[in-house]
Amino acid sequence: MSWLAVLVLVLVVVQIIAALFSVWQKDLLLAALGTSAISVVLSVLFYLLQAPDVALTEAAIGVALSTIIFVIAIKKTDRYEE
Amino acid sequence: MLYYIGAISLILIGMYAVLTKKNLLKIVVGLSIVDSGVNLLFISVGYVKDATAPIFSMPSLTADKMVDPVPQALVLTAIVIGLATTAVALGLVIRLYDHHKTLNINKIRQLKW
Amino acid sequence: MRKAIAILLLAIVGYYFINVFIHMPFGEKREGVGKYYLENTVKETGAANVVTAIVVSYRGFDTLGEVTVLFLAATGLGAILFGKRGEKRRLQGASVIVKTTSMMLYPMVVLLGAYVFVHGHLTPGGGFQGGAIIATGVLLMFMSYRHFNVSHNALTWIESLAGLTFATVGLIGLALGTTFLQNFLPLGTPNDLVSAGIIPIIYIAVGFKVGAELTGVLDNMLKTIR
Amino acid sequence: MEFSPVLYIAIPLFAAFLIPLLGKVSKTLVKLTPGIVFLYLSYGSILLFPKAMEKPIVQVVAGFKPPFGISLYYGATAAFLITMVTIVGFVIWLYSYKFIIREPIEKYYMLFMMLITGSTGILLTGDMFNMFVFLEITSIAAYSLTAFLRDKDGAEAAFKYLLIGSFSSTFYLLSVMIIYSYTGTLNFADIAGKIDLIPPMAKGFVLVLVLVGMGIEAEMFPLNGWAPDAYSQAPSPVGAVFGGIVVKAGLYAMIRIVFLFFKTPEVMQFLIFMGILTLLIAEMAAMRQHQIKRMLAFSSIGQMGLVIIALGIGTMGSTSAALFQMFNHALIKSLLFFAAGYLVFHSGSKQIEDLEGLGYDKPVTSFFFAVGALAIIGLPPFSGFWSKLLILVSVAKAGDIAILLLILTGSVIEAIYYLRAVVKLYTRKEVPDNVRRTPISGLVAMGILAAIILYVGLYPGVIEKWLAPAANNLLNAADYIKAGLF
Amino acid sequence: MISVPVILSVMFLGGVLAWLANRFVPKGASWTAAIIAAFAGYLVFALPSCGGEYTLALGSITLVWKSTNYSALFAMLVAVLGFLGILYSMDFMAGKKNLGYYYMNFLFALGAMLGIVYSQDLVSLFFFWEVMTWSSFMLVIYSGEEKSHKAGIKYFAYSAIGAYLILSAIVILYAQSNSFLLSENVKMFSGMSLGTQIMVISFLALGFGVKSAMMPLHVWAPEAYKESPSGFTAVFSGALSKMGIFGLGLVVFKFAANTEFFVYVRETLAWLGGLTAMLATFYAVIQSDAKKLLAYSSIGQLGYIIVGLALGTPLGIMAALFLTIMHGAFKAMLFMSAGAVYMRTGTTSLDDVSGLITKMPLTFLTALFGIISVAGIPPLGGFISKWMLYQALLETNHYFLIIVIFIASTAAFLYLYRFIFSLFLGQREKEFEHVKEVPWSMLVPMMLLTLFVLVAGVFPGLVLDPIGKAMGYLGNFKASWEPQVVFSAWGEKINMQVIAGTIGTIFILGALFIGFKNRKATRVVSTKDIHTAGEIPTENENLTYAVNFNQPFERAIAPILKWSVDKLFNLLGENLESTFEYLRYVYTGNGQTYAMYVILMVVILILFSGSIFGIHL
Repeated sequence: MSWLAVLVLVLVVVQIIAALFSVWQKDLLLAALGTSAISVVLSVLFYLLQAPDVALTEAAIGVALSTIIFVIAIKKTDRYEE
Repeated sequence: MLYYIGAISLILIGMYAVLTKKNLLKIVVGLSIVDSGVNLLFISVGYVKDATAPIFSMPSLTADKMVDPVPQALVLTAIVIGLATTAVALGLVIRLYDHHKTLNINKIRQLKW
Repeated sequence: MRKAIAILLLAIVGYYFINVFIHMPFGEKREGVGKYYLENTVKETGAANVVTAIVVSYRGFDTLGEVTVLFLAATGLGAILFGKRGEKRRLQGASVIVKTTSMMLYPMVVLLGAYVFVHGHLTPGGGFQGGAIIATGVLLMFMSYRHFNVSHNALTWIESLAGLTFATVGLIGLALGTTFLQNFLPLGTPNDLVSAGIIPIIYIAVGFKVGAELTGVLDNMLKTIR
Repeated sequence: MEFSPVLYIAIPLFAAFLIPLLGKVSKTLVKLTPGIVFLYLSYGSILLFPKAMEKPIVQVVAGFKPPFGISLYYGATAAFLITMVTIVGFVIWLYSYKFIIREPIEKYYMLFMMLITGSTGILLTGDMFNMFVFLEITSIAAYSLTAFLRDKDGAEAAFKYLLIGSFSSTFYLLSVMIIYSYTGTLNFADIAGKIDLIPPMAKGFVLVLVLVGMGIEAEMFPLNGWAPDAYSQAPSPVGAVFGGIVVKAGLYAMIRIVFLFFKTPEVMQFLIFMGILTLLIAEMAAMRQHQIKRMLAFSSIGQMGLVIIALGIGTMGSTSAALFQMFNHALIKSLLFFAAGYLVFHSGSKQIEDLEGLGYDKPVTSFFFAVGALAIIGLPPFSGFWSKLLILVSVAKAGDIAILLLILTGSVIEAIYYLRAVVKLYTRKEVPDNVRRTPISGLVAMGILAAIILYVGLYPGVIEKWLAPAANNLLNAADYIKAGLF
Repeated sequence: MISVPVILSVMFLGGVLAWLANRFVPKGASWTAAIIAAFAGYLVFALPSCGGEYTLALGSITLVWKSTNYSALFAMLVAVLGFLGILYSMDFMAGKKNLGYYYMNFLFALGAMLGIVYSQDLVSLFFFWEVMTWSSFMLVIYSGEEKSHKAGIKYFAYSAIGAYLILSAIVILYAQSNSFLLSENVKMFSGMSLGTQIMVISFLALGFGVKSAMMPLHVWAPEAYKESPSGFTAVFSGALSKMGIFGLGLVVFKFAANTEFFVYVRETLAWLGGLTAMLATFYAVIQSDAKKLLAYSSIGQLGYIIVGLALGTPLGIMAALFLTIMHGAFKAMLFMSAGAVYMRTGTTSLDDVSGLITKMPLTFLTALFGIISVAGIPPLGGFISKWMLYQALLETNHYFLIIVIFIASTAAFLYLYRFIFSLFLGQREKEFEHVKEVPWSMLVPMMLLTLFVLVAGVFPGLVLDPIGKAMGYLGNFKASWEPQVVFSAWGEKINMQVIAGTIGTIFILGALFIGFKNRKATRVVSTKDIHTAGEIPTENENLTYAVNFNQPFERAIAPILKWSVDKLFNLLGENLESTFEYLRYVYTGNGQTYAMYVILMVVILILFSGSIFGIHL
């Protein structure tokens, strides 16, 4: 197993953990940050998959914008899940 | 292979959130996780082992050593569309919160039968 | 109960899902349009970045749709949140350090965004990424300054004009007797800034448009009263 | 510049981009723009329609030959449905002219124009991923329009629609992905030729994904939970847009894919089964509705069930009957939504109960509602009769008397609940003096629809002669492949 | 050149014209309608009985309209009754709201009926069938009251079921023969498979049976008849329900006659008709509303007609068609007289009205002739048809049916007597002292029909002539008759004029006798001033003798009345609706549940893809 495969394994696991975290987290702000984490990892994975264009887009849109609109929406509503 | 499993797990986790979480924002979070999963899956479908990114930035690069560019182009579009959906969904969530003062989907059931 | 059913159903879906993908070849070369693009992009479009060429040229129509989707999101959000705007924001103004830094960063971020979409046909990135970067820059200002406002008039003009540019470039192709969105400019030498025919024009339009639209989305959501 | 099919997509889009600028000049200009667009598109239809009936027009975008570039396939079916969309769209615009009085008016028309772009895009495109893009355009415009009134229920309906719609697009995207990974192409015609490259298991999975994903758009039971809410809570013209345009586009997409890639007897059988289920359950649910627009929504679902049955039979006769029914349903359901919109507006209540006496207070609007009701039940002098008759004939020809009887059961239920509403309308009751009048533009819109319905009812030949090429185009996959790849 | 489309367009355009006339001229609608009905009636009679053919190509479907001997018979009935009904309505409806609507639908209904009989292809048959249903439905709900709406929806629901059964039969036929033409289908029918034949015949028979109120599909009729305005009820019962008979005639003799199971079709229909006749009569006896009573009577009479048709012998068909015409006339008379009473007293309840004979003598005379004719007493028209019907039953050895019919005929006396007695005879209440005879425009149609019933009774040949031709269309039936004469089963000729003369003399003498004998022999007391021993009736208690008039009989038939078809259908309907109610709970209103359905659907399709799509995942 090459170091690349290990890296991918780690990234995938991190991604799944982040996903589970954002699904189960009661604090929505943290959940939104969880999706942001997913996007960061995703962006790296895209880079590893030789897709720099997509990685850049994911970084700009997934990490930054998407998270920010989530945060704004949370600000406008309730922060905590009942 | 690992990519596939990771992507599919993301899709399933996202769907699980959509199906069971009561909070509207959580549901939207679920939708965006599903989107991420689909995008990852699509890019990995286009991957070719030991190939480079499909950009002829150096003369040494040749066409037969590049990954499939089509999925990348499609995913670019898909990411933007996902963002648009998320934005509209969040707008609706804000509206719903405005009217119902709650985010619990079980309490937002005026229309039925 | 619902959770159990959901898990059960998703487990079944997941099982078959993986079953389908496990048989799918991973990392192998594929015959098809992808190969054609790799071999002919430089020749046909003059763009070094194949993905960009596909996005803007071969599948330019998708991009037009994509721009529309974003425009739609901005419009839809405007319609959904209409009448809920207010100037009273709960956001606290940031500290002086943050303010100064963002004031300095703002032009640079915008410039970076512009660079990204102007060089879309040469390097990774393009209209969308550039536009998103510009929007992030604007967001920075929103965060730092309580009373930072974007001119709606300007946003509308940029959005519309950029969109019209895209559509008009497409229609010019049609008017010249060829097809919609067909390239009608010389291709130039690959890897030059002024090359690849209409790709830079479209990407610049897209960049402006996406930047304006995302700013609009942010503005719409931020200015909404709770 | 010759009129090219791509203009069906580009012109509304252009208008959508232009409207905010026009809004700076004057509101009237904003309101007029869609009308001009539709008139221009109808002019285009007049030019292109006969040509497309003879031979499909395949228009390349960006000058690259299919399958490398995106191509538009303006065949007889697409021509038929697009003409329908232009007619319905024009009438909806006319109706909206005075009906939509809530700000932001220009946003309404922008969304409307983009929705038209999306639907014509779905009908025209010859590329699988491009269809996804247009599907998303249509859906997002539809979500926003559903919540356009910004009331409690509208937002709820829109959110449900969005939730289910996301599943639809996800499934569709997954199926595009699987197909691409095996065939390496996205062009419909190209895929259809290479469909055997996909191993059976993946093919089955794709089929399931497409049926479910597109079934959501085509309101197939049990995937249609979004529909009654969205139809009933959106502004009335938008209800007409859903019934007349969005669903038709979704159904076309599903049928095109199924007929091109998966046309096996088993799948057709499944379509018939789902159609019957959709029809009966929707009609039964409609019978018990208390809100008029919700009732119309369920009736719309039922009608789609009928169309799905007819498509599932898959003979030449049944397919043309299904197209005819789609055409009629688009017009008639729009008429009903228009009339119901003003009836609700006048009575100030969405309940059927509260419509009492409006037949005498607002005679013209009520009359149009009654005409629509009679037409959709399939009463002879109206166009609905012919399509229903043709469907029944094709069912009987296929030898399935049980299906015939089930369809007729649905029709009986439908007749009864529509009748109840109409009778309610004409129950004598003193209504408080109501100074509000149905505006002329609304009446003209309804009048145009009623006139077309009556005209087609009296001379079904007008439409009927175009049905055969359209059905042939839909059924004949080999021709599609040949024309699509030239 | 008179052809069918001319007549139809006169009717339909006339309807629109009447509606328009009402907008501009007060009373315009009624005059327009009367003139149009008269003109169309003239056209119907002027149309050659085999001709007026017109073909219209509509897309891939060809419509053919033509007058045949069979259709001419029914067309004449429709035209005459329609004209008289409109004439009657002129004053009956005067001063009511929405007269334009009334006359428009009236003329539409007439036009549709003519369309039905002239249609030579199944599509236009169905087309006009639906138009007829709708326009008559509009007239049933004319009053706009809750009750009439209930009755209307009931009528419509049954009609819709009937119409769709007819439609499915038409479609099944088309699938086999590739033609909508009646003649083509008849020609090819014997070559179709047994299943098709059975389906087509049963669907058509049921569909037409609904309109002719055959038991157990009659439930809509009493209320619909009661709620419609009397001027139209006359046409409704007299002509519109005959369209069912028209259709049944086609089914039995054009379609079923070419099949192997013809005899079963006939027997079934005959027994259904017989039961209809008997049960409807029983129900009629217990009614306390004049129009409902007449409605049940009408159902019963249609039962006789069905029996006659189903016998399939020349005599039987002749009886049936004769009764069709006669029933049209006398039931119209009865409904018109009931309407006249309603117009003057405001009610049709048998319990409330009494003793109108001196106030409305001509109306009484009409009613009297009507009931005599219904009862089948010579020398009026009803007698001839009953006579022939019994002959036909004897001829074909249907002895049990004879008993059933006989019971029905006898029981009919009970309600008929009640009808005339309660309304016209007996002692008059004070509140009806100022009742006047109805205006001439209502008397004229009644008198004309009375005259017709009398003439047809004395000279049956006048009516038998077109009937004989119609029978020629239905099949190769050679019917023989002579004017003024009926045959008995034993080959004897009975001269109607002799009978008429005899009975007429006896009648007049009897009337004179009673008149003289009872002169000033009665003492007038209030009918409501009845003191029973020990009990003081309350004011609201109606103790008129007309209440519970036929109570003993009612007790006798109580076991039969207990299980009413009406209740059964109502129960069924309610249960169905509550089932629907549960079904729609599928739409729970929770978006997540809908999403769950989506996933569930995916799972089901995946798991069963082997059996559904034949692809194993």
